Amino acid sequence: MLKCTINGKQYAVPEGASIIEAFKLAGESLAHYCWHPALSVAGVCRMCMVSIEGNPRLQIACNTMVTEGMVISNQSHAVKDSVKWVLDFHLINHPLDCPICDQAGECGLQDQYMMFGKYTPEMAMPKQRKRKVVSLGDRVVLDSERCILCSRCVRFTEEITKTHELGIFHRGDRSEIGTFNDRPLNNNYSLNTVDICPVGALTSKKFRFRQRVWFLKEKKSICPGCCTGCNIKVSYNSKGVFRVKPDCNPDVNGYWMCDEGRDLCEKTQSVDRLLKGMSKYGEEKWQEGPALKFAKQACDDLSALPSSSVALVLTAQHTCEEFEALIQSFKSKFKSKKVYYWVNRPEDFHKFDGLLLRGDRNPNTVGLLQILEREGFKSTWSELLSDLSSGATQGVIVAAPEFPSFYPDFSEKLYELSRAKVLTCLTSRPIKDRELLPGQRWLIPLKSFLEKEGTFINYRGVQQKLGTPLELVPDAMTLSDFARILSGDWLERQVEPLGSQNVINEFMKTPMRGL
Amino acid sequence: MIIERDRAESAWYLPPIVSGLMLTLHKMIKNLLHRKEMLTLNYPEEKFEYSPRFRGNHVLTVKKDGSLRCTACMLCATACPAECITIEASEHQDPSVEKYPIKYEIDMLRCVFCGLCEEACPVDAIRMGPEWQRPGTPTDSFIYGIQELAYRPSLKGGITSDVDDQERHRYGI
Amino acid sequence: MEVKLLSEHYHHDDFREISGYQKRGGYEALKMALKKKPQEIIDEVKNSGLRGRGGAGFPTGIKWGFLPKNGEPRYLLCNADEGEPGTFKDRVILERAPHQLIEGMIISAFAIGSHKSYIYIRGEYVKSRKILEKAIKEAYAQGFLGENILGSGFKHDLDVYSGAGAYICGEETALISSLEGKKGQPTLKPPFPAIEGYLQKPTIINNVESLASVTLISRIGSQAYRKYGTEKSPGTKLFSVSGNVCKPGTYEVPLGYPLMDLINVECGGLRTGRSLKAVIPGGSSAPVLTAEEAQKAFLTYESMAELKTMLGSGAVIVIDDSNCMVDLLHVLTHFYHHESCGQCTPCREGTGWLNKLCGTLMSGQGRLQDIELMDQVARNMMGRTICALSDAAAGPVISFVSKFRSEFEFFVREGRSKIKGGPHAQMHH
Amino acid sequence: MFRLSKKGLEFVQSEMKRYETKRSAIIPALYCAQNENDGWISQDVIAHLSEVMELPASQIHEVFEFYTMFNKRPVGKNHVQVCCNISCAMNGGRELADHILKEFSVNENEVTSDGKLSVSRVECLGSCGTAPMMQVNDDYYENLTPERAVEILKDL
Repeated sequence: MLKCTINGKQYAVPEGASIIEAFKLAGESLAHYCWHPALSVAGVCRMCMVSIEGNPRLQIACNTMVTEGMVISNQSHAVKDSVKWVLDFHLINHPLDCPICDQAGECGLQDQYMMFGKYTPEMAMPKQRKRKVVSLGDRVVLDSERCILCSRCVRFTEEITKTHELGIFHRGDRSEIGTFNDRPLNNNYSLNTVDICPVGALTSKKFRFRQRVWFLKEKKSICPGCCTGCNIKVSYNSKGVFRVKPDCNPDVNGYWMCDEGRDLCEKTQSVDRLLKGMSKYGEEKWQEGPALKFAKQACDDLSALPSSSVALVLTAQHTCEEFEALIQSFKSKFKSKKVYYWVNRPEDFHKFDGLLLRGDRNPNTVGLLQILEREGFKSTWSELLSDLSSGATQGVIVAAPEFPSFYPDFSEKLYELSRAKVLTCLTSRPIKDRELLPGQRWLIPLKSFLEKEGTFINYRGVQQKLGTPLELVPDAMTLSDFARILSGDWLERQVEPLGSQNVINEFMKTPMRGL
Repeated sequence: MIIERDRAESAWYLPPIVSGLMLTLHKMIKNLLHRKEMLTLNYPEEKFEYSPRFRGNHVLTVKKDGSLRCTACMLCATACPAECITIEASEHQDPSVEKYPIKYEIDMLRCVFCGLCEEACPVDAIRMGPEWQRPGTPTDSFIYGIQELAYRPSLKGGITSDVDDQERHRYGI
Repeated sequence: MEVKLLSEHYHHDDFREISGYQKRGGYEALKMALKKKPQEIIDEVKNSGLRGRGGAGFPTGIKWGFLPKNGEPRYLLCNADEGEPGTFKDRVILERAPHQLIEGMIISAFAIGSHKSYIYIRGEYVKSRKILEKAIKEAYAQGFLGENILGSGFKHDLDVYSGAGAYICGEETALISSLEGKKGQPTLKPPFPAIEGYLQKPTIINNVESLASVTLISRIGSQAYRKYGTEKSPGTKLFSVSGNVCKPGTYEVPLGYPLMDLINVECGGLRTGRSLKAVIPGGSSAPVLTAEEAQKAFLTYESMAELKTMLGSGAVIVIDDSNCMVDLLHVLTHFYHHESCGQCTPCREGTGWLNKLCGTLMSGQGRLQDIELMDQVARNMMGRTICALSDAAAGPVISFVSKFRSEFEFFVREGRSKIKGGPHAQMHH
Repeated sequence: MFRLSKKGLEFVQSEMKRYETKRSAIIPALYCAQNENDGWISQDVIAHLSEVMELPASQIHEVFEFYTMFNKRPVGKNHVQVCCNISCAMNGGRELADHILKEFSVNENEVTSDGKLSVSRVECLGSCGTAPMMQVNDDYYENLTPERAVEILKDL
């Protein structure tokens, strides 16, 4: 450890740390744009100026290493003046179109201008005009005028994805970032460039103009898209979920996440969801009804069968707590050992894109396997199928995958399972009629990963909590809820549905005086 | 609140009543003699002209080409204490416009006419005009949309904003 | 008095061929050097006090000393990207005495233990490049390059790499970036090239004239070299004189020579009827000297530093009283705006801003506060960037504005040039 | 679609082996392609080079845009570059450029209708002692007067 003094206070920082890292560790604020902890040092924004005792020139903090006994300050007049001017240089060609810029509210230029700005603009000449609203592929939009050429995005495609799409073309104040010939930026990590852009130069096509960031709340969660389990921050408000950003976790995903993972969060919105319980007897039409009531009825139907003829099918897209609860309640209710693991494409499990995305598209394979092993369930899928054809298994409870898109043979398998007399399918997605054979069918809406608490265990065995739940589909339940119904406990609802937070005339609910 | 007066004082109510009636009589005679100076208006045929600074019904201004000035920055919605403004933004065909509202609604029954939206607007897109009357029966008819806010007949094709994008670009702002 | 040490034989046309070069003692220094220990050569260069001729004037021998003392592969690069306006001395060496440079490079490479070197030549010097390539071929044929040079066991390869038009590639780290096939953008220091340069290997970059001088020093010895010049600026140097003089050109004079003598004696003075107004003593990046200051100036690094300017690459630009200083400054701000690589914000935006400010002055629409603003902008560009281009752009602005303020103010007040008249809406580009 | 000639392809491949890194061959390859594509480089050229050299197109494009000697638009058979930097400016470089433009009635950076000539003003070409000067393709012409310059250009 090295001792150093930052703004008059003593700190100890690890050897090899740059001054900017020391400032971060010390919790001191320091203006910067181009420096990013996961990228190489570019040293081009010139904002992180500090004065070092014994050095007549101001130095940039990102490329200067801390040495023993160094006395560093960014509070001196010279530093503040220099930062003011450098910020002014940043702004002279910046279009100042904050009202229409999506970054407004979380913009590095806005924030730092409030902190260090010069407030007296002296640039009275026409600004450099550059290209606006350039589409870079399916996900990203570029506005060159807003760009401050910090080169973070360029370094990202060079160093992290190694796809080299982005570059800075031309020179001087004509410099512009872009792709060659406006080729699309369609790698699977392209939205990270939007995240690391300190200004509104790169914006997400999907999120663009949908919400102002100050109307959004943030919730931490875990991406359910694969067994890596990237930490995420979900931005939502009463109108729904709007975007997902990676949350830094050096042990799991660093600062990044893939675009596919971000898309998954869109699929939790109610349009894609099973909203109510559904039931069908034989060739009848589907009936819709409250999930709780239907779940209870489904449990009754299952209980009517011989207890050893009921099977439980699990997929690794639910939390450990849910598996635990459902297996316990299943065991005590049916005294059956028929618990099956619905695994999909195990041959892809070793696949890895070299950065984050893994072939096992289930977030909790490790967790499920641990529980199955502990409980000693070793039944195979073929046993289940033969039991179904022989009639040894007549009732099946399926905890269907939350994202059936990762199960290409989902309908096929479900069709096979629907050979059972009573099929209770716990699913967060609507099921098409043709996926099921006639019989006694129950569909119970399940909550998505955003709506429940619990633990995912990733491929390396790291246990991660899902965070506080939202409520998107009020009627949906978790597997644990279903387990309680199965064992005979009724549920009481606690969480207010998300939609109800935005009652327009809220004051109408309270009785008015005088009326 | 009840003000208690002593008996003697409260017994002398007759003279004020008489003086009150005298005033009425005085005004009646005066109005009959000078009908033009009469303050009473025959509403709704006659209407009172408020000062231009009066904060009445909202107006969305338009550009020279007649399209909406609003850039859907949502600052008005942010500033609004009554949360009565709903805006939905969208991508404009013209990259120099970039963002515009496809939906702009003000719930007039919630609005408290504080004028903060007008103050928050960076492009002079919303003003509070001198109009204030607006009768209606169901609640729905008090949610004004773009058509109502910018192009209602009384505005005669829209009010042009003071902030011109082309001028701004010319000066390099 | 011109002293022709380096340029002794430059007037012989066959000096650029290996036969003519060897006839006049060429490659003798190499033969001697290969018999010495590398450290002896480094010491010789250190003793000679040779200072880098590219512009910064950093002692060459000391620079070589920064290399790590292990056997790691290292590179020697010759900076022939002569782009500083006013400078054309390297072109003279490249075209008239390519072998002198090659010999100097082999000696230097031997001294620092490098087996591969490049001459990075600016793209516009097509003719120079052809001459140089021919010379290298000749040197290979004679066994001065390649495996086992002159039986000494020392192996060295030399190649030419052509730039493609970027002033900034004259900066060491930008030159390395350009040679690596990237944009010619300077990189952060530390790490310095001597530790991590071309392909992250230790690299030494020297100017053409510096390397040619190594040949000279190896031949005549450091003592003889030190006879010329001053204590802190020993030896002779090529000066490129241009602008309003009768005989512009490249002249070799010992350092310490008075600036006015160079102008009046060697260059034949100013044209008749003209008087001296200003001199830029070290290429366009050097702050300008007024006529009075020029009288006091000597051609040494220290004398120029005293006058708050620099000797730079030795490019003396003589300005007579027929020139409008606002106009000339606009030429320079345009140049730096054109050449800024665009990495660091203060330089990227600042050079553009200065050019715009100067442009408004030239169009006759300037305001008095714009003059002050130019000075302010320039001062805040100094020392804020990775490389020195920002300082180079700011230096002339500050000196022009402070020393010729009346001319700038006249332009603002009258909307026309004090010298040339007429509002020059578009005098440059 | 631009394709390098067989000779050009061989040259590019040999350049890729000549230097320590493949990337160093970008500048020589661009020069070669510019020669084969009538003196300028289009997006096609870069796309082709990117294929031939197996380098990301963005890297080649970055280099192409950075350096001034790669022409971004078509040039005439004789591409004239007139230095307008300080020493030349003091000796009539700018007037020389104006004169040439007027004489051949062509705008700056544009090509004459017969495709023979294009003129641009450039920064210092390192010939300050012999100002004013111009570069026609690869050759320097120094100590010019406007009349002499036009004469030279007409003789080409």
